[in-house]
Amino acid sequence: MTAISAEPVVSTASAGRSLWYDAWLRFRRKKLAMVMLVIVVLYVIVGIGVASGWLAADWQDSVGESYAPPSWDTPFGTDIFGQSVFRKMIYGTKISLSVAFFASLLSIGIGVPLGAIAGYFRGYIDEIIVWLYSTLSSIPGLLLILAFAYALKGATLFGYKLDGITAVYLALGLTSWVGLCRLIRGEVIKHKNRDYVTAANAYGASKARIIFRHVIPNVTHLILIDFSLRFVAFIHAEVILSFLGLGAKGEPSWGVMIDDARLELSRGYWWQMAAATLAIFGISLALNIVGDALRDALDPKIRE
Amino acid sequence: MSDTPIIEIEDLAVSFPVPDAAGRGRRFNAVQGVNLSVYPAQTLAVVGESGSGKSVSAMSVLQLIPTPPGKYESGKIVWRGGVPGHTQEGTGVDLLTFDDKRMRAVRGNQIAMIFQEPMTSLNPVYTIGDQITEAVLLHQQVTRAEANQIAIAALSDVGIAAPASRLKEYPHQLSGGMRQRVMIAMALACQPTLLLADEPTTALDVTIQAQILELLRKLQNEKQMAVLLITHDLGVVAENVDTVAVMYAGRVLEYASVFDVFQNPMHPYTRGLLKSMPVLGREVDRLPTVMDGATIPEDFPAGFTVHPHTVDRNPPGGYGGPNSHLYEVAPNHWVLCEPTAENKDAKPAHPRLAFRRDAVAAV
Amino acid sequence: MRSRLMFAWPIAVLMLVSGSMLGCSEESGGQNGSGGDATLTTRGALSSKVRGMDPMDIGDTTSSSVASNIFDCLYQYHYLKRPYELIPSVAESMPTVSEDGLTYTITLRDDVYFQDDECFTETEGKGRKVVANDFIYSWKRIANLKNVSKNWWIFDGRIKGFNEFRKYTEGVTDKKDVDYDRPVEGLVAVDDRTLQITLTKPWPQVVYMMSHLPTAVVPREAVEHYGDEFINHPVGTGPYMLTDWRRGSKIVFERNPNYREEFYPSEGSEGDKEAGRLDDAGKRLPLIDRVELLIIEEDQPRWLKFVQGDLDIGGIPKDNFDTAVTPSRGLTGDLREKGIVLEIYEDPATFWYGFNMEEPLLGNNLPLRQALNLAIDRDEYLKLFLNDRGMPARGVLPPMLAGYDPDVDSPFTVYDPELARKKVKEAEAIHGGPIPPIVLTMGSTDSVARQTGQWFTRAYQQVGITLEVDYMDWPSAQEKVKTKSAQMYAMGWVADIPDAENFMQLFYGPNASPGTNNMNYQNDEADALYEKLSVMEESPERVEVIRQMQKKVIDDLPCVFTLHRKAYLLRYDWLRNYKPHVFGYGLAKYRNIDAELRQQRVGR
Amino acid sequence: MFSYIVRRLLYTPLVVIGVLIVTFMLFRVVQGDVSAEYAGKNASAETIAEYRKELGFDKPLFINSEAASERGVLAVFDSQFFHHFKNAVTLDFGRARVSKQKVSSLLAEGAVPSLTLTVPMFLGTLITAVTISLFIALVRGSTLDTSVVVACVCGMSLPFLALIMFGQYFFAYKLEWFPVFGYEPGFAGAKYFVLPVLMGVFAGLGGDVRFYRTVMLDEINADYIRTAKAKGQNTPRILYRHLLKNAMIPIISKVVLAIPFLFLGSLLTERFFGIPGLGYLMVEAIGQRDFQIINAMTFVISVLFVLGNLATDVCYALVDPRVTLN
Repeated sequence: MTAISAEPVVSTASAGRSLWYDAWLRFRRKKLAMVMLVIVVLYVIVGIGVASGWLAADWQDSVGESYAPPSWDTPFGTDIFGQSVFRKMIYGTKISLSVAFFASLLSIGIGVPLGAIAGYFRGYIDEIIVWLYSTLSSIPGLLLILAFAYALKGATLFGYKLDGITAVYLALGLTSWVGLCRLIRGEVIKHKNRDYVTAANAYGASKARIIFRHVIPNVTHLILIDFSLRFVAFIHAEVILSFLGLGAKGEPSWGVMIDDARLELSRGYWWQMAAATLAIFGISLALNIVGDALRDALDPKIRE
Repeated sequence: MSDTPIIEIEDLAVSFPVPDAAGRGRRFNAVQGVNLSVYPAQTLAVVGESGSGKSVSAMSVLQLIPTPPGKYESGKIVWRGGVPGHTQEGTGVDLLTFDDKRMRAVRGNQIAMIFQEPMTSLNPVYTIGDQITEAVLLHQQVTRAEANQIAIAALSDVGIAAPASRLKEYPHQLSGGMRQRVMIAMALACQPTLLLADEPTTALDVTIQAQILELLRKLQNEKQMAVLLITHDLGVVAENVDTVAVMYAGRVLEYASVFDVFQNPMHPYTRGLLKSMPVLGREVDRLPTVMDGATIPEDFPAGFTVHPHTVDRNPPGGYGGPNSHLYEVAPNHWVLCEPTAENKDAKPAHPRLAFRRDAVAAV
Repeated sequence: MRSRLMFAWPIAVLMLVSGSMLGCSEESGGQNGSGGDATLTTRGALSSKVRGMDPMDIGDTTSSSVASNIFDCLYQYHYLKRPYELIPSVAESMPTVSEDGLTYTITLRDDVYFQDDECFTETEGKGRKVVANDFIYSWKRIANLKNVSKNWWIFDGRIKGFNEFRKYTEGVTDKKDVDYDRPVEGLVAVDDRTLQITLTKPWPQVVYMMSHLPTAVVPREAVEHYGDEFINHPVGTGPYMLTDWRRGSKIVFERNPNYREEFYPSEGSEGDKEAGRLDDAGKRLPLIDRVELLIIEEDQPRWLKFVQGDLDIGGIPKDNFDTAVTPSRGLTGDLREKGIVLEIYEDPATFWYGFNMEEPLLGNNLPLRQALNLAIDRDEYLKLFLNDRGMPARGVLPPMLAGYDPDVDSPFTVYDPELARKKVKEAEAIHGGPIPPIVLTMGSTDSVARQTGQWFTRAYQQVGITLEVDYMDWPSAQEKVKTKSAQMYAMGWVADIPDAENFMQLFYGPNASPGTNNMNYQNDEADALYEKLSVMEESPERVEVIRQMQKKVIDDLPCVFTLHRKAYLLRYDWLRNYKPHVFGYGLAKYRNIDAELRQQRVGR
Repeated sequence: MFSYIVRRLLYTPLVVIGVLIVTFMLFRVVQGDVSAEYAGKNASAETIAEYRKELGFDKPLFINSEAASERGVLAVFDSQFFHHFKNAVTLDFGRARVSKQKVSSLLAEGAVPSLTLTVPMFLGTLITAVTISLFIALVRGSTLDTSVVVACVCGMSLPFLALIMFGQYFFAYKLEWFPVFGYEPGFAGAKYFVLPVLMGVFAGLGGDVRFYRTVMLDEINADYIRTAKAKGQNTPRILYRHLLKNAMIPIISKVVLAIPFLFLGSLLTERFFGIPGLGYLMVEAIGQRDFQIINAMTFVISVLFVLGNLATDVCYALVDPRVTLN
């Protein structure tokens, strides 16, 4: 054989950096994305702070006149009851983030296993799962969410009565797993024929083990990217659902603030609209940019 | 045969942005101080590992480096093959100064290029007939039917059976070897003066590889075409080419005739590279690596010093040190090195070597 | 007699009504037609969609006022006279009532024709004359169970033999097979022009009901010709005909050329002459040729359209109130300069948060109910949610109804958090422990509902009562109230006849849910008083009985009375003959337009 | 190809049946008997019973075994599910709860204004976004590229509701460039659509440009583009002839799948600008819990979507020779 490669046999002594560490290094190089990541983390901290009662627990207190304009003390003015719009904006982080978080979690929890199972086993199981998601994806998302939200509202789950916002978590989660499922299924079909799967099969790993220990870790980056972008969609969905009267009740969320502000705007009380829009804008922008950077860092296909 | 090179690359440097760890933009020279020349009907092999700058050098000839992000930092690419409507054959012009319009007159016409990946380099949504005639119609005043005839001829030249019926097929309907032949046919359809062949055989199996190379050789002989062959396959180099340029980390390390390079390698990297070649019939515990063989020859010409090989692709001051240049350290043998203190007057030399193997000379 | 049990809760009502009820029949303005054409057009806006124009099906104010351009009842309200007075419409004169108050004899006008329509095949599309049987037919449609009309409550148990007719229709399989010629003892057409109604017991308010739009006359030919699509092809006897109806967008009416001879009133009440409202006295109605109504549900575009001069009349959305009205309740300068006039008038409406009296926690605990009343600062409520467009309600009856008493003796319908806290202590003693959270059912999920819920929660928090608000859509809330499963809920009532009985029946024991007595209030003495007043003719004695009954209710406090509403309405000065009217529909025929002034003001 | 279409056509009913099962579960089973709601506030028991009969809630959910024993085997299908099925297939969705209008004619009436709004909105967004992203693909990596991406993300991050309210107030009222509100069918009404369409295009641009930019970048970095360039082909023709045809595949799938949703109209825009379309109808139906309308809309759009899917696959085959339809 004459073909001898000039690709040198260089002893690569450098320690194998993990894929994730590599991705992190690539991600870290993007200054803008890092700033945005910090913003996302800040939102999360604020959300956790609110949920645990450290932040904005006093949002119900009146701090001034009804509809006082923004001032030094009340950066975004006050609402109809003289409550600080700024505090409401902070408090709203909790609802919006938890809606997005739990709905994402639910959609991952359904979409990933179903997609993996369909892609791995193929055959009848695949046919059924594909039929299921073809069906669900043909129903307009908003209508499906609404129908679910109506149907779930007031229902009892594990002895816990579902209120409006929980119904929204569930409705969003139960309807949005389709895209992820399709994505994972496609990836798993690709991975199924890779050597490492054959190898795992050869040493007698169980199917469940192959799917969850071997295949899924190899598609985790896709799940993460999907998660970051889906999150934004959920935050915006909360606004529309609030407009349609399906949002949070009794506590402020950004969607509820915008819906309230709808009636205040023409009166010149713009601050509640501004505060909620700003809050949504901030997290959407940050997540979109972080999501893009994640994709660049994690998905070798798009990487240049 | 002409004694002026048809193309000369002089001191070419091309840079790309690389964000460093701090995230700041920094430019990195993918090639630097590259000097090469090719004579008509000659085959120059550029060898080196991936990322050594072979493809960047070749693509620069046709200004195919996307700018941005890439940027031509310095250098000239002197072309003497003539430019339609601009210069006569024999007059040297710098291709890097060409605007897109003038460049298009050269691309695919005087200079054609074959790319490495036949799978992806053909447009999947057009038939191969469409794609070959596209090149013909762009550069020749012919009718579509004539272009079709030219395409058929080109296909049959590259050894494709029933070329007329193949014209209507889509790339995905062909095998890898066939696709590479189509690429070559496309490149040759306009009878270029210079063919840039970027690893034309890498993706193919050995027998096809041999056929293709033989085909190229044959066409070259018939049409007096110069070939710049990019490869990392030393076997191909040993059997098919006239002159060899070894590249590493964006620089040309050694330039000489194929026989000089194989019999008397001078640069430590070239030596290491050749020693890591397995030899038929000799048993070894393990193959030596480039580093194992990268020694400085004891008889390195007096008056010059050469730096030992480093695996650091981006050493401070550039590969081989800031003062390294190509010097003609022995007759018709250029090496990237520095003159010693007592040889201060030595001038870096542009490599020019009109050497051709016997088989070629015999034509 | 019942009125419209109004919407989920007060604010929604206010917004809807200020836009819709006024919106349609009253929101009108003028615009000269294109070029030198003398067509007078008025433009108004509706704040909710018109559901359908079949009187039988109409149950909401918007549809009623729109349909009233097309349909006529036997009687109508005098446009200008106050207090409100009924005058004949399709009837020739007021009815003759028998001694026992049971038999009403009504003579019809001889010159009332249906509008021309292709359904009149025998006359080649020419409208035919209205006869007494047409009314009987129209009312039987309501009684026909297969038509599932919302308006059966008007006649339920009132007219001899009518319930039997309804019973008969229940057995018919297909609604097309119902025999409308089947006789009903209490409904007799003596001849073409004489209608005789026999009641089961005296019911003086029946005349008001005969001005209520669902009792309007419809031609049998049209109903049979169009079938279910009659709602989209209304054929009546009114001043206007429907020429274009784009659902969710626009409704256009044009003058009915065959409208009977009717003239603009030549006498009115005090101030009408000065205000120019008698300038058109004696002119043939209608005065305007064309009525255009835009349907604009969102506040912002409706307000912007009005301010631009594209609408002649517009309600003030709550949140544009500051822009439009100065704190002294006058119009802001720049609006006045545009020729905009502010009309303020009282509305016979009361709003409350009802308690389900059958629910033990609230029903058995008077001090708790008193505390819940005392904790509410009605002035603040009015200020925050209605821009002070109303007055605190301290009792059942709204202004304008006989029996209304501004100084009603009700010590617990005032704001007194101190006393409320004391009453909570008493309530806890009765309950035998801390008061558990009270659940308020809100029949809306929109922003104002949320804010109201929040406001109530805060108010009760101050006196030590926990309130949980359960928001839902209006139909669900209705369902909860009707099945007696709502503990506390928002409700309102707007009179559509000027009689107090209309309100008092809400507190009559036998009317308990699913009837109109949604509080399931039960007090034998009050029931006895109601039975007495409901058959009495109007008189000072009757007013006394009404007051006694109201006193019973106020003492028992089956709800938190919140407010009586005032309507604020804006119009341009080129709209003439405008006079607020809270009961009447079909008032467009009285309006006029000063086209020149309009041209001058907005150049259109 | 023909057999492929036939096969896909055969799969279509399966999905439609799936949709019917889902809508049945949501609107009949989970939602339960809505007769009392339909009958209205002062309804007597017999009125509710009448509604129950009319709406079919008096029948068993799936199998009417009782009727089967009385009226023969075929009566087994006299159940809620099979009526739901039959009504959907015959497009007989009954009458709306509140307005008593025929649902099918409400849908037909609403489709025209909705499409008048959404089709220009969609085409405007598509053409603008594809043009911008083609251009961006040429200057990829430059500052301009980065700023366009940032602008897109900013655009995507704005809540649409806020955008509409601002646009209406500022452009229509303050500047008086457009009418505030209104609708006329035909060309006479064109002026009413300009602002809502522009707002929709503006709102949709961010996401679309980002999507198409990725598509274009994927393609412009492809080797065949380099080949075309090496042949001496000029840039416009490389973009048009080579890049766009390859990029058509993801574009088509996005476009064809978006078309069914054009019928859904635009919930917020229609309401604010007074366009009597299906989006408006939806918002109202949701507010009034008019399940007849919601159910019909869901079904019709789902079927259109399924057909759209089929159309996408056929389009793929037309554009991409690699797709072998078998």
